[in-house]
This record gives sequence, C-alpha cells and structure tokens, in this order.
Amino acid sequence: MTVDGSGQAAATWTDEEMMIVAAARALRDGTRCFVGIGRPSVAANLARGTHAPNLVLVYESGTIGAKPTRLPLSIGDGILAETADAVVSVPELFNYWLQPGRIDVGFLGAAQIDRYGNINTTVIGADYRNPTVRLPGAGGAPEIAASCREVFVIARHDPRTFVDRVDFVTSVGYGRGPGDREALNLRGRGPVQVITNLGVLEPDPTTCELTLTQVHEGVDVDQVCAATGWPLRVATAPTTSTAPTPTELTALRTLRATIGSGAP
Amino acid sequence: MTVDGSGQAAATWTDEEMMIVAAARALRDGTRCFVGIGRPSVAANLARGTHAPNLVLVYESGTIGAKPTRLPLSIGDGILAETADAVVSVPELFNYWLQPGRIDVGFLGAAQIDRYGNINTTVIGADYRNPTVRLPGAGGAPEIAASCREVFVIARHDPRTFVDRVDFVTSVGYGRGPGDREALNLRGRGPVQVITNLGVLEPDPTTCELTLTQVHEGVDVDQVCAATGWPLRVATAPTTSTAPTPTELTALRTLRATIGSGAP
Amino acid sequence: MGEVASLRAAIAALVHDGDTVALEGFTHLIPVAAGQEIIRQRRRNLTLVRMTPDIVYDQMIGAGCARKLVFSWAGNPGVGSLPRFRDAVQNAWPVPLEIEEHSHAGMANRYVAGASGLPFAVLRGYAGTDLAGLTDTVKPITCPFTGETLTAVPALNPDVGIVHAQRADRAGNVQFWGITGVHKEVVLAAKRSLVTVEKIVDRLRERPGAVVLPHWTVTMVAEVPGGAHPSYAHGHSDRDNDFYVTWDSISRSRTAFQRWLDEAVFATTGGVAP
Amino acid sequence: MGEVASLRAAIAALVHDGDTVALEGFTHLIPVAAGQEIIRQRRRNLTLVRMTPDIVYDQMIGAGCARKLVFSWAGNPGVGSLPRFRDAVQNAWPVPLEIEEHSHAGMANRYVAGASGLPFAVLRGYAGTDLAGLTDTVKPITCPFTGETLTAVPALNPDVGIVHAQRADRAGNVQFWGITGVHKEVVLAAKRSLVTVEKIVDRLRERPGAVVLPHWTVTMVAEVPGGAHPSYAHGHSDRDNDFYVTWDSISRSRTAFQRWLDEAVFATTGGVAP
Repeated sequence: MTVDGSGQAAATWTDEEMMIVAAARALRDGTRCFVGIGRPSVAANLARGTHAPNLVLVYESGTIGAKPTRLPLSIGDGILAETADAVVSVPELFNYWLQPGRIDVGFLGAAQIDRYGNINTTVIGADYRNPTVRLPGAGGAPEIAASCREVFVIARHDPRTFVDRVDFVTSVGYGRGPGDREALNLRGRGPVQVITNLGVLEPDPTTCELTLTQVHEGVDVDQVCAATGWPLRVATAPTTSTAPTPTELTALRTLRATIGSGAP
Repeated sequence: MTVDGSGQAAATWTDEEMMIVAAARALRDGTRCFVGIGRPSVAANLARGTHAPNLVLVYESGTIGAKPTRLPLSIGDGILAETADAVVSVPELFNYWLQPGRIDVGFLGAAQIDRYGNINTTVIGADYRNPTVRLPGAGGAPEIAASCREVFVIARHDPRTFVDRVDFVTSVGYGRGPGDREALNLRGRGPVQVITNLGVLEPDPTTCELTLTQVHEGVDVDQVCAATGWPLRVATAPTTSTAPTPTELTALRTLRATIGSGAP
Repeated sequence: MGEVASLRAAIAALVHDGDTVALEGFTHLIPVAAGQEIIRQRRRNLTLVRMTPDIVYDQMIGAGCARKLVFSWAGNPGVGSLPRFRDAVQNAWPVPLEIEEHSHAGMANRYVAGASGLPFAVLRGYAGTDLAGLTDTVKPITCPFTGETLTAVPALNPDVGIVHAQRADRAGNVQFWGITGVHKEVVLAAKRSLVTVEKIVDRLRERPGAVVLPHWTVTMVAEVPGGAHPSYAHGHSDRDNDFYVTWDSISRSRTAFQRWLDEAVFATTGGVAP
Repeated sequence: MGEVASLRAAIAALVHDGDTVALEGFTHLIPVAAGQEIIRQRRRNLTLVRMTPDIVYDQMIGAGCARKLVFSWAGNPGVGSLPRFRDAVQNAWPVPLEIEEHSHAGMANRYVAGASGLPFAVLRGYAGTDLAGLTDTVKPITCPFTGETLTAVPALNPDVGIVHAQRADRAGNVQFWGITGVHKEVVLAAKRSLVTVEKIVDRLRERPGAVVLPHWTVTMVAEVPGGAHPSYAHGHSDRDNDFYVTWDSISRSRTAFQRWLDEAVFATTGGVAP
C-alpha cells in the first residue's frame, strides 16, 4: 500500500502495524490508561511517543505514571519502576487506584471475544475441567473490565477469536445485552472500541452488540464479516481509517526495535 | 527513703519515679511493645535504656522499632521516624501489625480503671451526652487492649481512678469477669499488670478481679486499699518492690532531662 | 487537577458552608494554616472529620465553624484537654457540637474504605466497648466463610480532604515523607482535595520513605511555608511544643480565645500560625 | 526469628510434604532458586499458591511437587503458555493438578486479609464472570450500611511464604525495593517465612521506595545471590528475557524437561538457576 498518492517514495506496512497504530490513535492525551502487556503496551507507548505525550500509563505491577524509554518486556520490567511517578504495592494498585474508577481506559487483549464484548482468557472448550486449550487465566482483566471508565480491546480478527458466545466469561463486556452491566453493579461503561487488524467494532448504543464502524484502508467489509464468528452488523456508513503515517510507522518500528528476543 | 542501708550517700525518689521504674522493670528484653505517649513511653524508653536494650517500641504513628535518643514529646515525634526500623501508614499499623496479634505488650494509661481492668478514657459521669468531664476518647486503646498478647496499665492510685465500675468502657479488660474476653472473641490475654505509684495489681487467675500482689517499698497495704474505690482483694503474701537503684534513677532523670516544656 | 493556587483562593473554591471536611496529619504535617483560613472565611455548619482533633480543631470549633465532629482522640497531645472542644460539648458554646466517636483503627479503616471505593471496611474492633452502642456507624458483620462475627464501619468520603506536605512540583504532583499517617487515604477518599506544601519545586526528587500523589489525584495545591505550625514538617521544621502548652492557657478562657482569634486569625491575611 | 541459614537448611526446616506454600514476586524478586531447592528435596503434595505462576511453578509442577495450584494468571510473560502446567491440567502429567482460580484483585486481597488477621476481604470483583461459580472461595457479601452487594474472598495464610529480596542484615531484617508486589503481605500472612536475599550486609541503608520487614516477622533468611534468575533483582540484575524464551522449548517436551531437571536441578547442589 502507499502512504499517499504523492510522488514521494511509497512505504508499506503490515495489518499488525495498522492495528497497533489504530489502537494508539484511540488514546487521547492526558488520559490514565491501565495497560496490559503485549499489544496494549505497544499501542500505549506508541501513543505516548506520538500524539499523547501526557498519557498516564498504569501497569498492574504497581507502577503509576511510568514513562519507559523503551518497550517494557513484562508488566514488571524494571524500567517501569525507574520511570514511574509512584510505585505502589499490588494490593494498593487494585484497591486504591483501579477499584474506585480512577483509571479512564482499560486496555485489554483477548483470546476470545463475543458479540457483546465479553472476553475469555481462561479456557477454550465447553468443559472447564477438561479444556481443549488451557489459557493463562484472568490476571487483572475482570476488575479492569469492570472498573475502568472505558475499555478498549485489541485482537486479531478471525472467527476463532470473534465468536458468537465465549466459552468462558473471564471479563464482562455487556453480558447478554443492555442493562446487564448496571444489574451487575459494574462501574465502568464497558468496551467502547474493539480494534483489530481489519477495522474497529463499537457497541450499538441501544443493543450493545458489537458493530463494524470502521475498516482499515484497503480492507473491505465482506472480509471483516467473513472473519467474524457471528453475523456481524455493519454501521450504515462505516468510515475508513487513514493509513499509518510515516511518522507513526517510524515511531512504531523504532519502539519495536528497542526490544530483543523474549519480546511480547 | 534511702537506696540501701550501706554507708554511701542516700538518694531519694518520688512515688512517681517508683511507678515508672516498676513499669520499666515489667518489660522483658526483646518484646514488642505498643507504647502510648506519656508514662508508658517514659517507662518503655527507660527499660530500653537499662535492662531491655532490644525492646521493640511500636508507636501508633506507624513507627516500628523506634530507638529515640531522647524522650519523644508526642507519638508522632520526628525522632521516632528517624530511628525506626520501618515507618508505615496508620491504617497499615493497625491492620497488618496490631490486629493480627504481632505485638507482645500493649502499654496503656487510664483515667478510670475498674475491678476487672476495664479502662475509661472517654467521659466521666453517668450521661455520655452530658458528661461531668469530657476526656480525649479512645484513640488506639480499644484495639491495643483487644489485640496485644498482654496489656500493662500504668496509673496513679486514687479512688477516683480505681473505681468499682468505669463510667464508660473505652477499652475492655476482663469485662464483667471470667469468659467475657473469650465471648467477645478478643485475641489477647488482657491486662496482666496494673502498675501504680503504690504497688502492682494483677488479675486473680480464677475470678479475673484485680488483686494487690505487690507494694512498693515504704508503702503499706492499708494505704493501697484506702486509695482503691472498691474493697481491694490482697494476695496472701504481697511482695515488696525493691527501691529504684541509683542506675535506674539516673537513667530516668537523664531521660526526663531530655525534654523541655510541653513534655508529656 | 493539581491546580496551584493561593491558600485563600483554594479554601474559597473548595470549602463551602455545610461541607464535610477532613483536615488530617497524624501529629505531623497538620494543615493548621488551612484550618485558620477556613475560620477567616467564616465557614459555618461544617462536619469536621479528623482522627486526632487537636489545636487546629479546637480553634475551628471555638470559632463556631463546626456543627459536628467525627473523631477518635480529641486532646492536646502531651498537654491535656482541648478547652474549646470541651466548652462546645459540655456547654454548647459558641454553638452546639454533635459528636460521632470512633477508635483510631475504626477511623483509619473508614478512610481506607473511602479510598478504595468500597462502602465499608471490616476490622476486629469495638467489641465489648461502650463506643459501638452510641453510633449507627459501627455494625457487626459475619464472615461468609467461617461464620465469625467481626465489625464493619462505613466508608468516609469527605467533601473536602486537606493535608500539609513538604513538596509539590509545578504540575501539582505532591510528595511527603516522615510519618505519613492517613495522608494518602484522606486525599484519595475525598471528593475534592487541597494540599498545602512547604515548597513548590521544579522537580520532585526521590527520597527514602517518600509518598507521591500524582497531580490528577489532588484538586488544588497551595504553597504555605510553615503551614503546619505548631505541628511540624519533617526536614523543614520542629514541633513547637511550647505553643501546645501556651495554647492551653489561651483556650481555657473564652475571652482569651476571642482575643487570640482577632489578633492571630482575623487581623492577619493568613498563611502561617502565630 | 530472622535466623540466617543456607537455602538447603532453610527449605528442609520450613517446607514439608503436604504444606501450602506461596512463592511470590510480581515478575520481580521471584524466589526461583528456593523453588528449585524444593524440587531438589523432592517435596510432594504441596498446595502451591501464587498470583502469577510462571517458570518457577512450571518447574515445580513438572517435577511433581504439587497436587493443587491456587493462582490468578498462569503463563510465560511475554512468551506464551506454561507447557508443564498445561500438561498437568490437561493430561494429569506427572500427577493430577487440582486448580483454584482467581483474579489478581482477589488474590491480592486474600493476602491482605491473611496479613491483617482477618478471615476474609471485601472487594468489587468477579461480578458476572464464570470464575465465581467454579470455587467456594468467592461469595457475595452485603454492606450492612448501604445494602449493596459486594464480593468476599477468604484469607490466604500459607504454611510457608517465600520471597526473594535485595538485602538482609545479620539480625535478619529484610529490605527490598523496586516493584514490591505482594512481598510484604505474603510474609506477614504466612505461618512460616523464608526470604532469600542477594546480599547479607552489616547495616541496611535507607533507599527510596524500600520496604523493610523487621527480623521478628521473618522466620529464616538465606543468602542466594542471583536467586531470582531468570527474573531479576532491581539494582543487581536484569531480567533474562532470553531464558524465558528458551524455557518454552525446554518445557514443551517431557523428555527435554526431564533432562533439564536432571542437569540443572538434581545434578547441582543448588543455589542459582542455569
């Protein structure tokens, strides 16, 4: 793909890079973001390195306001403690900082996500006691999904990941539909954007069902529907995300270059 | 009074000094002592300066293992933080350190103490809403009295202080008698010594009633009974505390000399 | 958040008649100057919350700012009682004072619940005391696993939380060290917060035992050197123990107190205690 | 308390077959060498507790030390899964592994309750998830003041709590800094505790962000430089990210794992990981 139609040298990018860039763009400057390791951390650090220099990164290791100069390799990377405004114990982080709703955005990945934005990171398969695949489990996700004011999810788009109903509800999105979060007394709004390598899904304001509202440049709607495990509703006029700018690509690649093997 | 019968220069002391010295002697080396300000702090620091160099002083300001080189003037004196092994928040002190029973001895004063070692530091008078005298209140005392393995009380001996029944139970001793602490699910043993300017009272092993077990040198039993607001039971053979040694007196007076006005 | 302002402007913006206000500082870093500015601005019908009401609340109560006091120990540490507090409780002077009384453990846990976004906290406390019977803010609670009975206390979430600290930077990040008491909890539990500081600096530097509160947890910051007097700021000042003794003589007489109020508070433009 | 001993002597004295043992360290200061000494001493039927079972528990589970795992996230951070853990859960190899699964917030609060001498903790958690239905260690609890329903989890009080730290002095006082995780909570919650340290010094010196545990809260201390490898000790070592990747290839095959066990654990006298 070309960055623009101008005469200058064409630059290409991968759909993985497009996904990270789209996720980074979604983070407004100055917001407090609870960051999981892996793609959320890459996107958040890209945002902080480009349009959101005052983004406040909060990691579940207790590092608040971390300003890593390279991509952290784990949620407990030493560089997070060295550059944080404050380092607190893990119980304090969950009780004083996450639980009261002080964090604006919770940024999560997913092994499975369903039509209502519920997330599974526990087991694949119908039988918990005898799973097809045993996944790592909950970590901080259930309470991040419950307590952050908004939740962003980032995941590659395929029918095994985007399923009609998750095998296991590790973290609640909109449950089975409107009113469920309120009935469960969950403080945050829930997932407001699901950013993938193909586009962006957002909950329908009335039904809470994840709906395709944006496709990335060069992606067509049928492609997204085919990669979704339920009959995907499509917004009347889905927008198209602009391609990664040279600045964004350079920043992302520089960031990635800061990590060796054992990278997320 | 003379320190001893020998020919050396006679030294005299006050009953206040005798009380502090007797209290200090009661603290075994190496024990963890939760210290209130005023007489308990003077006695604990005297003990640490004489026979108990490894006494661990814990103040409710969150200073654990404080080693003040002078008498602290408040429970939050800066010298406590400067010399402590650890300084923790006040909630942590009560929740992680006092509540689980990690402290051996709780050292309290009292405006009123009764036959069963219950302590009043809240109001004098029958009507809480319209008290004769409004006292400072509970502070840390109720939970110190409940959770420390043992409690020592230090108070001057007179019938207004040593009453048959306290006007207000701020901190529980033995309630109304045997079994009450167990029924209330209190962890510690309760008050094991009440040290006064006249002698020492200890709970009767079967009735829990405070009983005179020791008189200070030069004090006779009738004097103690007259200073007690209930018919005081007296041990069959109360012992006599030995007079303050010159070492103890010098240490105590040196300690007191470290404080200016505004002293406890 | 973390807006830097004058003490006068901060109190005017944050503290309103009828508010529930907590000035904290456990013998250390007590925001005394802020309390006196509240007196100066003649705030009324406040519910004052504080573990250890001492001179600062004796002053505010004597000045008639408070209609209710929530506390766990009300005295002049190392000296004795609080005459203005006693006069209000025993004689309703200058106005009646309702009291809600707790233990330190109970108050500390109420702030913890408030900071944690929970409606209550659980502790081993109050059992067998006469305190529990005097308030509806102490209730039994049963462990759903063991059946054991413990004590619950409701969260404290003051309208305004005020503390003194050693440092803030220009962005409003706050740093304090030494005895930290319930500083963090009251700021995080409060709906609005003010931190008065000894010094505003370009950059906070790491220190042993220092706690940092990010600017987005603090509503306003005011530079008030000596603003904790007669209490102290570790590394800046010593506790003025003589003033605690002097206070007793001032506070014992209504007229002496009134004179002190006029001279030390109303006649001054604010900032530091005498 | 605070007795200084060799790692071998400490594990022999503190960890017994059938015990509930928690090795903690939130990506930092993980007591990996202590875990390998438990393998070397062939402890069996342990209930292993840890928020983030990673390489150290993959090793202990693969070696057959565990009959049950209590956890909140079981993975190889930044790499993927834990093959030995999966093999135990999915194929009961080398022995069946019972699991009790929580969220981080739930586990952290269970340690807090344990450290506080309370039978349970209260949090906003698990609501609407499938986790709550799988265990009797998550129950609803009603606020006695507001009537709101929250979640209760039971205290964790392991028989043995083990962490790694940077420093101890000769009296057994322990000091750690950087990311402190649940270090303090697990030591205070445990009936017995072991802290392995990078260095035993004459005197601890104050440092920003440092936590000190007095010797009377720690049962035993062992000097094990590099005892956190492949995790790290802030100020002493960096995380060996390559080993986390290498571990995946070792752990994927039972035979490669067995070979690693023989060479890296049983053939060595203990101390530091390869």
